[in-house]
Amino acid sequence: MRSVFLDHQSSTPVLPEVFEAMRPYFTEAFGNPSSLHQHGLRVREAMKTARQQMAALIGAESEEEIFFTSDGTESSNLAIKGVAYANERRGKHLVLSATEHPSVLNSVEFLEKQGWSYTKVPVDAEGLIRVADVSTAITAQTVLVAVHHVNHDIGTIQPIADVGRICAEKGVPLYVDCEASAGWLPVNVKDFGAALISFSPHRFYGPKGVGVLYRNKKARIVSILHGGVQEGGRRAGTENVPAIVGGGVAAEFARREMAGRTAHCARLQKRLWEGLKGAIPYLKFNGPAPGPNRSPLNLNLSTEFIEGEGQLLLCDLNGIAVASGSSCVSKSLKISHVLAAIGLDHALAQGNIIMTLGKDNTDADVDYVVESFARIVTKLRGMSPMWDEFERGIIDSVIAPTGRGKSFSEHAASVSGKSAH
Amino acid sequence: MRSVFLDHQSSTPVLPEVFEAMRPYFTEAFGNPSSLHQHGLRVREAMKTARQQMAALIGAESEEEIFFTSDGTESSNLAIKGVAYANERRGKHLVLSATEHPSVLNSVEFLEKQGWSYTKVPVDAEGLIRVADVSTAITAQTVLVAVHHVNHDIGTIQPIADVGRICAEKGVPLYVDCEASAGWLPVNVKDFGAALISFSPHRFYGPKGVGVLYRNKKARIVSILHGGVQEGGRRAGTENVPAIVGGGVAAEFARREMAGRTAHCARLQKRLWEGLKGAIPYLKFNGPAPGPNRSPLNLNLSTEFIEGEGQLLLCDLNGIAVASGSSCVSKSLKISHVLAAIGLDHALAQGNIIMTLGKDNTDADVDYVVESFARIVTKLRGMSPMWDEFERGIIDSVIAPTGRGKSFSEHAASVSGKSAH
Amino acid sequence: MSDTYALYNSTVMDHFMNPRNMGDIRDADGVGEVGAAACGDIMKISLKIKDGRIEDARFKTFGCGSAIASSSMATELIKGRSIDEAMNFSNQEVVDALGGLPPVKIHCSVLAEEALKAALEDYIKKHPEKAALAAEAAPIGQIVHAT
Amino acid sequence: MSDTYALYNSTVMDHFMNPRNMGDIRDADGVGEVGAAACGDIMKISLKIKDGRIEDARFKTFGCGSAIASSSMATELIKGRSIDEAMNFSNQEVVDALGGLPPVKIHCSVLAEEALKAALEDYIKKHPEKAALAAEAAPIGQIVHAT
Ligand SMILES: Cc1ncc(COP(=O)(O)O)c(C=O)c1O
Ligand SMILES: Cc1ncc(COP(=O)(O)O)c(C=O)c1O
Repeated sequence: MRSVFLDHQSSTPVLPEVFEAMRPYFTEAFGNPSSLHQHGLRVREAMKTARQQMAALIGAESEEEIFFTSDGTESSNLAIKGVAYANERRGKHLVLSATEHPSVLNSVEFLEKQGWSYTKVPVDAEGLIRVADVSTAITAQTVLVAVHHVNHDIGTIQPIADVGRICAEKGVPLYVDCEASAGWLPVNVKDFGAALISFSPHRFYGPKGVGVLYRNKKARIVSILHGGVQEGGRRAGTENVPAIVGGGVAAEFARREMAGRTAHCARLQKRLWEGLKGAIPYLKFNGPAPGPNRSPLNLNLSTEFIEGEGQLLLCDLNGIAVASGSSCVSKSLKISHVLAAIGLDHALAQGNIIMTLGKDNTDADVDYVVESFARIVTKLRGMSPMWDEFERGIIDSVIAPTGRGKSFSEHAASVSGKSAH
Repeated sequence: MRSVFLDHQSSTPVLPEVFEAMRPYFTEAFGNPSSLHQHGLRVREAMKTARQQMAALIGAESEEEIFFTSDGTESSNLAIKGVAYANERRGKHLVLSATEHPSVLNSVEFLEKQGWSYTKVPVDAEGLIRVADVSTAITAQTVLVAVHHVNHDIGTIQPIADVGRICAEKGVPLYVDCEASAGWLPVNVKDFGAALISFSPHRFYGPKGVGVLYRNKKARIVSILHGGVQEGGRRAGTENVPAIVGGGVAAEFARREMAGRTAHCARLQKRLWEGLKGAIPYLKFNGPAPGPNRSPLNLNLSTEFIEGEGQLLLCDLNGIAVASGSSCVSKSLKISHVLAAIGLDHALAQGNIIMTLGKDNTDADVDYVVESFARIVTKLRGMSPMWDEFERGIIDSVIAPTGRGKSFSEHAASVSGKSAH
Repeated sequence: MSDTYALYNSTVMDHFMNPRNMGDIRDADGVGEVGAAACGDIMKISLKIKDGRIEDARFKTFGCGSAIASSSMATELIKGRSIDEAMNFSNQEVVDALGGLPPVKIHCSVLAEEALKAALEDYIKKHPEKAALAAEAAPIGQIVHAT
Repeated sequence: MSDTYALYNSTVMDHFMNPRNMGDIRDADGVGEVGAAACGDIMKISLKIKDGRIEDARFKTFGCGSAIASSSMATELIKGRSIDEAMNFSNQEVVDALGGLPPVKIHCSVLAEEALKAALEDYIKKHPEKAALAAEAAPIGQIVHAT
């Protein structure tokens, strides 16, 4: 059976070159960078190189603006809480977009319990914020604006440079979560007007266990994990040296190969998009159409009349790895907050599937996915009471209304006794 | 030149078996454990095994009591802040020993800024707490007692089981930082009466990039890094799968080989201790004598009349890797707070050297260190005005007072115009 | 990868991949369709009843793997039972027969119980002469939640 | 490991490993001993002065590698200078001659300046006839801290 990995948003394999670069740091060069002897000094040098490679990837002026954390989540937490705590006396208000990653949203909600307040900027049906809304949301008490570059679920690219200009005008630092873009799309601290940027090498063929936070020297930030004085006092704890070294090499490769990788994925994205559209009726594509407002890796679709987990499982049984924003795949039984934020009908949110491409996917992969996915949808629709009831005119389609029958939501509410959340 | 690594407190090389166990998780089994497809499910299984290995090392009942973090520092922060935030309504007071690691001390100090208070239990001249002092320190508002098992600087073993009994009587959870003991000395959650225990595999031949927090199910704790629902909602962020797998294997080896490793180190510790004592005058050994109250890995000494960084550098130039608690080696120019807490004279704190043994050190290593260290001390004393002034009777020795001359501290104060801190 | 890893145990996976009794019954004697408020799943069970006994049961499900497996297993279990036996059917039987479900998925088995009971209710509504029979059984809604 | 890694640059390491002018001068014309309040280091410089010029300078240091290197370099730099030249000596000269010190170690070079000036003061105290000369120079304590 063909094996097609279409979940590059969740993880990527480590490049062979990255693995080879990491190898000596497990056994031979195993020192702690805080040590003053050979073993410590050697790994300090290696960490400096990695910092330079990270800085180069995002056009940062100096490697001293790069902090290493354990992952993207910790970077988000540090950016949000570290800036909030450092500027407590200036104000206790934050602005963020409605489709930020949970690591941003939940950090802000945690601060709310500690006395901060925030304004959530809404997104339109394609997931885009309006820059004017960010401007309106900023108050005299605002100490940070958080708008991510690319959305992890629906691939929307936000107008960051415009947000950056607003923030510069108002004198409020901008934090841009670039976890879903760095290494794939150009990210530049100056073009973005960003005071803080976070990303993780494990999203572009680097190792897990390291996150990056860029911080412009002018932005005040304090530590949120307390202890030793590693990372200039901004992040205590023994550094994950092999992952840092490997992450640096992955950044170097990503920078050099970015144009080629992106073009390759954009082409496959189009092929996949058109293939699925042609093969399967009642499919909705979420987020902007492929083009300047959409990540070239991401495809987010809703298969009407069937649920996402079943699609995901049958894909997996056919060797195809995908993700889903349906409530059934989440541990909290809630649909992705991103799908809720774009106002997607609950029925369509339930049928959600997320496919994210990578540099090693091929045309044949895409064709196999189109063909297999069509079979999977047919099988599951055959098992779905909704498909049958749609065909019999009892309920209507959300995607292509026929004017016959109740809406799915009305129907679901009547059979469950409650309205869908 | 012989190379002798005597800084196992700061880091250890990864075992070949650990590296081999990690290897497939970088490239082949690179999935994200949150994913529902093969790639995710495969690494979930591996993480479960690692959790069982960690649980076995410390006698935890179930692997579900094991949480993975990024390092020992994060585990300390989670234990302290996670319990404090979860029990905010019950009380806002913490008890800790004076010689806790900075990751504990600074977490508590951070909470102080947020309205918590704490009581620091003092230690005696060998670094031991009095259990009665812990008992006295606990109030009706106390939500956590933090006492580490083994001190990272001076190797003192605290009477944890007795502290555990007091905490059980008073109904307050006990957190034991076992970073300097787990994998080397028996650590058992039940014998300790511990609600929380932290440790890091990189201290016993496992990889950096993973920390462990054991939490008894009865102890309430909330997340401090917010985001996804990984680790049962207690630690958000993509898991560092290879390090977790490798850490588990390191724990397995540590458990099986513990007795042998410990006996080996204890023998070398005695040889080193006696060798240095015989070869070099005016040396003070800090912490308890080798025996039941001291880690078999650690030797902490103060060379009178010379400073620590110079000793460390000359050791390094002779192939010997050591650490120091002197102010000159710290980025904050402060002596180790542990040395301050045991009331060590400033002059002796300045001359501090920390040697920590490992399983691969040999008798020949120890003999080389004794011989080299004697030469190094002679060289530095020849350069030290204090040694000269001691020989001329102007200042006296702290270690072996002759009754002649001023004390070092008086002298230092008179030449610097300020008393030493 | 040589091994195969599964989200659910092999019985659940088998019922998901090869569902038993999938479909609708033409001229069913009772049909129940229920929805789970928790996650939005919808399940429909139709029954063929003869001489107070369930002769055939079919399901259609809009829901996750464990919802499909639960309805497949529920229809398997219920076939051949008398109406009053069926009225005492509990979701725990489904969970046990499936060899367990993840805690977060127990509600799928509850949905299967609800769909079955809705179908029985429908049958009784259409056949009021059987109401007495049903009254003797457990009231609908008394659901055993596994813990 | 094939390469050698160093905490300080090669000039500093050289002066630490092979300190110049280490020792005491018998019958010194001026001796200064100062301590750093910041970290507890102690430095002692003794001078041989002839015809208003520093003929010899020696140091002894209780302190870290950069403190030893700073005193070694300071004694090297100061030899042959006139008293008034020496009175204008600044720690920055030490830092520059060493090719830089880590920021946290700049105070070591300050200590060397202070020890030298204390030794000059001692000389002037013992030789009050030279006081006029010294008055023209910079007052002691006007220290240039590198930023
Ligand atoms: C006793 C103790 N606790 C906590 C820590 C922090 O652990 P890590 O360096 O893995 O973050 C250390 C590290 O040296 C330690 O010795
Ligand atoms: C946009 C975005 N931000 C932050 C994160 C958190 O990163 P990590 O999983 O490395 O902790 C993710 C992870 O998926 C993400 O997609």
